[in-house]
Amino acid sequence: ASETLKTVQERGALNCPGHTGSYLGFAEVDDKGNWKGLDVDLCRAVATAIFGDPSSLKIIPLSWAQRWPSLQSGDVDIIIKASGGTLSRDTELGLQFSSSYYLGTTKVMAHKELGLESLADADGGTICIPAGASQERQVASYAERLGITLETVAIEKTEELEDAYFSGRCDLYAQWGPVLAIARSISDNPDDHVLLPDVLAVEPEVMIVRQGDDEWLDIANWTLSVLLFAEQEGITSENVDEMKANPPSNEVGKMLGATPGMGTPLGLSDDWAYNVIKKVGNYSEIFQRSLGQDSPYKMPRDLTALWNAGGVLFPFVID
Amino acid sequence: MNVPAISIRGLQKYYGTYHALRSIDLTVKRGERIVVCGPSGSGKSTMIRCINRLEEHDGGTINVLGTELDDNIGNIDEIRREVGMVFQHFNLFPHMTVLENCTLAPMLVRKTPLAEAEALAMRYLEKVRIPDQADKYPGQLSGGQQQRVAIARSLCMKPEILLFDEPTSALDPEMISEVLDVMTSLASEGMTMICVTHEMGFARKVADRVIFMDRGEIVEQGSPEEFFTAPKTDRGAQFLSQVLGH
Amino acid sequence: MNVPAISIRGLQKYYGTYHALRSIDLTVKRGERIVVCGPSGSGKSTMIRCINRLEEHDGGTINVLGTELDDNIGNIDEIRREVGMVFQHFNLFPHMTVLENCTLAPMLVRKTPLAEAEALAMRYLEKVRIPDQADKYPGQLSGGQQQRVAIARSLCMKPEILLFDEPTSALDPEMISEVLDVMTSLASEGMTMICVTHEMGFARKVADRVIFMDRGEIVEQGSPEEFFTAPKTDRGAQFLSQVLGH
Amino acid sequence: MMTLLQHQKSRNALLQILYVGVLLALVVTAALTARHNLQAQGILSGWSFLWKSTGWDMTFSLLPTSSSDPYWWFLLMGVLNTLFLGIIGLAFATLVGGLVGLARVSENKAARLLGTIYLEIFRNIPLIVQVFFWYALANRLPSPRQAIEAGGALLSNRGIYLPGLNIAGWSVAAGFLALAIGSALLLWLSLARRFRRVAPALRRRRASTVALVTLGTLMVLFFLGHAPDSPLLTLPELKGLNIRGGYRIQPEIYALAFAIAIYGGAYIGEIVRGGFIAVGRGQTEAAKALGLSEWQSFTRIRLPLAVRAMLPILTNQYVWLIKATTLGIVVGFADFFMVVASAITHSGQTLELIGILMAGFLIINFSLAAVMNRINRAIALKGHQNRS
Amino acid sequence: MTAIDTGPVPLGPTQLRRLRRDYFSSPVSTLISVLCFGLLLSIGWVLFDWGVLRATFAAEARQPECQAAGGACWSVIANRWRLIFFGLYPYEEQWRSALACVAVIVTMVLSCIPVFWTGKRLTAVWALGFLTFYVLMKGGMLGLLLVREEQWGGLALTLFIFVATAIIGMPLAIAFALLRNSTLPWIAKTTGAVIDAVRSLPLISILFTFAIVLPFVLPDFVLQEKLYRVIAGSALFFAAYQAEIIRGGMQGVAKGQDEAAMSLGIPYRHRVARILLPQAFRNALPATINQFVITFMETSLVVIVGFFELLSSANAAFGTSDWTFAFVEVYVFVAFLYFIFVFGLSRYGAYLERRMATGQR
Ligand SMILES: Nc1ncnc2c1ncn2[C@@H]1O[C@H](COP(=O)(O)OP(=O)(O)OP(=O)(O)O)[C@@H](O)[C@H]1O
Ligand SMILES: Nc1ncnc2c1ncn2[C@@H]1O[C@H](COP(=O)(O)OP(=O)(O)OP(=O)(O)O)[C@@H](O)[C@H]1O
Ligand SMILES: [Mg+2]
Ligand SMILES: [Mg+2]
Repeated sequence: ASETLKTVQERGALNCPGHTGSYLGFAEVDDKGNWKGLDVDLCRAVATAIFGDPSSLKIIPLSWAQRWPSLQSGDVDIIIKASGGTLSRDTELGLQFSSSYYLGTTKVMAHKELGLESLADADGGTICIPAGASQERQVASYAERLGITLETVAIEKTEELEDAYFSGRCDLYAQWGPVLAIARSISDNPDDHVLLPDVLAVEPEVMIVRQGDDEWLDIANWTLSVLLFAEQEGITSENVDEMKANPPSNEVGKMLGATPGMGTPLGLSDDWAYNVIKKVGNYSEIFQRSLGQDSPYKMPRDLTALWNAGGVLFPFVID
Repeated sequence: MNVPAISIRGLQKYYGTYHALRSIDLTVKRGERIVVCGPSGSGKSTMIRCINRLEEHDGGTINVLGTELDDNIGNIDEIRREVGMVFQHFNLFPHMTVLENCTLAPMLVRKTPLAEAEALAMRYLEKVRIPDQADKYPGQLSGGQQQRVAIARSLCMKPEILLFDEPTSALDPEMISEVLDVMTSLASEGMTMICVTHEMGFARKVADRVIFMDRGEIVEQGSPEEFFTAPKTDRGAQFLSQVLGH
Repeated sequence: MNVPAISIRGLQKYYGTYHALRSIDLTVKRGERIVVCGPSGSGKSTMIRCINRLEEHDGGTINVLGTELDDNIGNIDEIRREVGMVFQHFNLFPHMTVLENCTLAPMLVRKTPLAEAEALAMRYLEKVRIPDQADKYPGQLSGGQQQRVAIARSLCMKPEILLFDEPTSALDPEMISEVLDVMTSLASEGMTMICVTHEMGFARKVADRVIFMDRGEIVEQGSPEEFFTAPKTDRGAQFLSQVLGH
Repeated sequence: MMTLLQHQKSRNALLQILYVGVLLALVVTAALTARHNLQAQGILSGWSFLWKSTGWDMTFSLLPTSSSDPYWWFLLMGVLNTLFLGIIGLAFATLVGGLVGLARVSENKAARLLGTIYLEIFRNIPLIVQVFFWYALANRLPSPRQAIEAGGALLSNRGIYLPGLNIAGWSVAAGFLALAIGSALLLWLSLARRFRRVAPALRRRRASTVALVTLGTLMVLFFLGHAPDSPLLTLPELKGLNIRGGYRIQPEIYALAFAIAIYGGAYIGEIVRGGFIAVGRGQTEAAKALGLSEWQSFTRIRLPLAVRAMLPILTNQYVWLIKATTLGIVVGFADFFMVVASAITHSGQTLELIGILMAGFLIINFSLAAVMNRINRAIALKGHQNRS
Repeated sequence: MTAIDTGPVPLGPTQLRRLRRDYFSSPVSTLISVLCFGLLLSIGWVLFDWGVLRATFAAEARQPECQAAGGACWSVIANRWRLIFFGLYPYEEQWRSALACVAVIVTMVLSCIPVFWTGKRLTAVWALGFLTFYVLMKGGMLGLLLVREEQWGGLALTLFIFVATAIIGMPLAIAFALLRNSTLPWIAKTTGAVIDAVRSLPLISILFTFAIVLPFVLPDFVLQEKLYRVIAGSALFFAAYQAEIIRGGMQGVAKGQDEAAMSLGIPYRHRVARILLPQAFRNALPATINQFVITFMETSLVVIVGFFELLSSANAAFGTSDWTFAFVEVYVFVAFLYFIFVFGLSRYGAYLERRMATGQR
């Protein structure tokens, strides 16, 4: 069984990263001081899988620079913080990734008045990038490829960073796609900013755990799979009881714990997936309330849709 | 009870390379009252500070009330309890009232209950004739009163031996006599006393023996009459002529 | 040259509501040597500090060497150049050598060239008998030496008038005589001097006139013989008995 | 054993051994645990990462950097940046502090009031809040296209652009060196004890010689470093997206330096005030009595004495201000701390990098304190100062 | 001109004369006065105009209304003040957080009153205040809902970090000071080296180390909660500075005091507790208050290691789509909060200093 799972169960709560301040759409705090957002809901899903209760979750506010040390030192059990899988993180930092729960591209936004067509026109411009994130490396290598020089302003806190861009400190703002889109959508005047066509990198966002605890990674992977599978099969938090009572297929029945076998191999209870869907919702529900139509940001699913809706996400097979 | 109160043999003391005490020998019987005098820097203070080990000695032995002063920490605590000391600059605790100054040590060291300690303190404050100042702070007293509190504070520990290091030299002339009076009455009660002082009147009146020190050595000792009328050494005679001439 | 050195009329001085000087009238002729005495707090310091306007006066007129002291800054600077002052606590500049202390003002104020200023300084240092200390810092000198430097420093400005405010009261007894000697020799050279001091021997020897102040007023003045032998007022007699009895 | 404990000398020895031993044991246990934990997680430890290229770029550095440079170079540049910002911050904080302190001891009540208000506001708000605030303000200057122009300098949200000389980097560096040597020489000439006895006219002549030689050297250097057929002076002007030419100070730097100067200035102001109060009234009166003017008594007596009284406390304050540069991380100025923090996220070598960080600050601050103490000793008053 | 004739006793300097002396004694002085007042008035006016005259206070107002008015948008505070004060604390339980803050403030005020200035009483007041705070915040007993530390935030967390730092740091500081003053050379030197090293490191780096590095180097069972680790780091930093302040105070205690106590046979621990420390603290009081002031302000640095204290909650307060534009108002508000606390403390310190200065005369 998993060491981490044991620690988590002993502690009675899952330690998951939050944000210092907010990361719009992924981790923010509402008027009543509750965390919300895509990453936070995924944390809730994992916590529910383990404890059957989304409140058995400790959100630990973390800055970007602290993600890896905090995971390595055991301060948090899993990183779900808009972080991509990269070679060096895998090999040098001793981390392990789940499959991707979001496919983001690193893009660049520019002030419209500059009249830029693409990043190649921006030689000599100033670009705002998040410090300590993978964009730092992506911008450096993309600019080298284009043969242009960019002056960088790297700031750790997203609020400060976006303020720097919108106030005109930078001409350009390189950021992970969704954040960029959100930033633009809530800016004073979204039409004053254009997204350049350049794609600096494609970054699959993943859940990250420490190396050497495969069972723990399994739990993360299967939680994600269940969320996607539920979406694919049309199971929502509304109709999950009904589905459990009359499962339309064997797979659904097994997943919701109507037929046993879903929990034990993972060290969880058999109805864990049911709990997750019941209490957190399926992937689509999570997405819509955090980023999509039910949120202020109204982002489309794009690549982050299921395979059968033109996207790249898919569940593993539950057999 | 025939152990001497203090017996010092071949006492040596160095400050760095400076040889402050050179082979001091001294025996003080119980109840004896000794006055130590000598020019400035002759080692008077150093000697009596060695007796309750405010200074560590570098050679020889010091035996107080039958206990030898050595590196054994238990011994030191024991001896300090039995040896009181009154300083030139009083060293009262400025953040405590007179009464608290007097009750502190009995309560902490002898575990005397508060009521008893206060009664005791008042008795000794009466003896030094300032019971009415008990609730004041040292800063509110005159120098003479402060020194009398210091004496009372020492007495509250009921020491066997009382050491005085120039107890009157920081006082204004009027106040000196107040303090000397108190000391004289203590002496008459048979307490063992070693007193560094240049008050020759006091020495004549109460001392059983006068010790004259110079350059870290005991140059001369004898009864006050002997010493004051016919000093045996030139050094002593010279010193006397200065002190009395002053 | 028949303008008096100093002429004070109806001088008033307040500290807040405290009336420190009450209608002082005083005329000092050139070359006159005046000793001011009186009990503590009687306004002696205040008076001489008004003369070179270290204190502003609140009423009356002060006329120094024919120039009136008023709010005119030019006047003040002019007068300060001609009036030297020696303080009780010396007030030497601790970050400068003795020589620099002495050359500073001549060079800055009188624009004397360095070499000349130094020669002058050495002359006065010789006069106060410490030419060998010229390169030391004030902190390295004894009190008496420091006070002599302070005198030399004032002299280097070649002032017409020299004010002394208890120049010896911060000194040890041996050093007092050193400084008094120097002052006596200055007096014999005919400098106009006002000296606050309780050194009656000095007053008898050099003063042309003794002024006795009490509670902000000049109570009595006269020649030293008169004042010391037969004071005209009770207050003066009482003061003298205290000072001389001490 | 009991007797050994009762014995003073042996007890003392034992206590000391115990104390130092426990401390050492703590350190060793920590090191061992760390090694065990790291190995268990398969994290590579060691110093080899220092020679790997970083893959990211520094936002600001005094010497050129690129994403292919190794970590050690970045760390070194981080230290340089910290020193650079530190020196600027200290200099301005001292200037501001001097003004505030003088205002607070001034005879003029209006100045005192202004000084007090300044002090109470800026001393009582955390530095980090002030940094956030000034940076936000700096970002709200107009964009390069609408830059405010003031005497050839341009003010925009990209920074302050000053007219610059069109010369090669090495000659600028050499020029700074020459300037530094020249001013150090001038300072020495005017302060050193050994020149005190030299006549002022001669001193002035020497000083002007030094100044002329320095200026001459500068000219020659600039001439040598200047590309033959380009204009000597470049004015900043808008080209493309940005302003080109001239010298530029980035908002991150000046916002931070400004915050440090303002905040540090409040504290230094109090030190300065304390220094002037410590100068006995007697010294000032003596200066007056000798006929020195206000200005002379200020420059020759009060200031030198006040500086001596301030210096030891000032040393502490300087060390503290150098440490304040670590707030660079909140506005993205690549100071030592931020470089280390970024390096930690990118390389994962947490322990090693934290070790480097601590060693770096120990060295910087101990050297600073040593220099200040040296100066303090050099100007300390001689002899006993038992009278004021 | 000064020759006000010597009639009957003239009055002291009149109002007019004082005014002239204070503000217009010379042309330069007049210029300075005019400049200073001009500066004060113009800055004051700009702030007043922005913060009051053209400001929006209505809670319903959002960005368009605020921008139309052109001044400060205090609506953000009206909407988000609970987040700023209480951070992530459960909404229904926030009264507890408020009460806890009050408890701490009362504790601080009480300990400023001289009646409480004995070791025992101070310890009692602080222990009681801290306990009240802790029980209220954490709950899980007395019928209060359990609220874990990671949900604490805002002003309450800032106060908690501050008070905990002081409570842990003070004994540590005393220990450091005593050890550094020890007559045993090795103990004194080692402690000295530790203190000097800590003092020359930036607080951020110490917090960073305690937050991130400590879990690597400590066995699993100690200091699980990051909050307590960070408090430990901040306490260590506080202790290093405070130790030097206390040591300075000790140097002001005459050597004779210790000797007198020794000659009475009073053992070491009592000599320290009853004779040395009370006097040392009295000497060091102004500097100690100053250190408290600085420590309170420096709690804001924990934002860098990811805590939801006052400054972080302020960031979160404008970190939502409605309010991203209104960060200046939020910062001004937070700065004002800090200012109130710190100004109060530092005024009190100045008062103490004056009081002691007159006491010495
Ligand atoms: N802590 C010390 N370090 C070095 N030398 C010391 C120390 N204490 C005392 N001495 C020296 O030891 C000598 C004897 O000192 P001590 O105080 O015993 O003299 P004393 O006879 O009491 O003189 P006084 O009458 O002035 O008090 C003096 O020369 C003194 O300078
Ligand atoms: N700056 C001041 N503020 C208020 N009162 C003052 C001030 N300076 C002096 N005084 C008061 O003015 C009175 C005269 O003081 P002054 O110093 O002139 O006395 P003095 O005759 O020189 O006495 P002493 O012999 O003690 O030096 C004293 O009562 C003193 O308390
Ligand atoms: Mg002695
Ligand atoms: Mg006087």
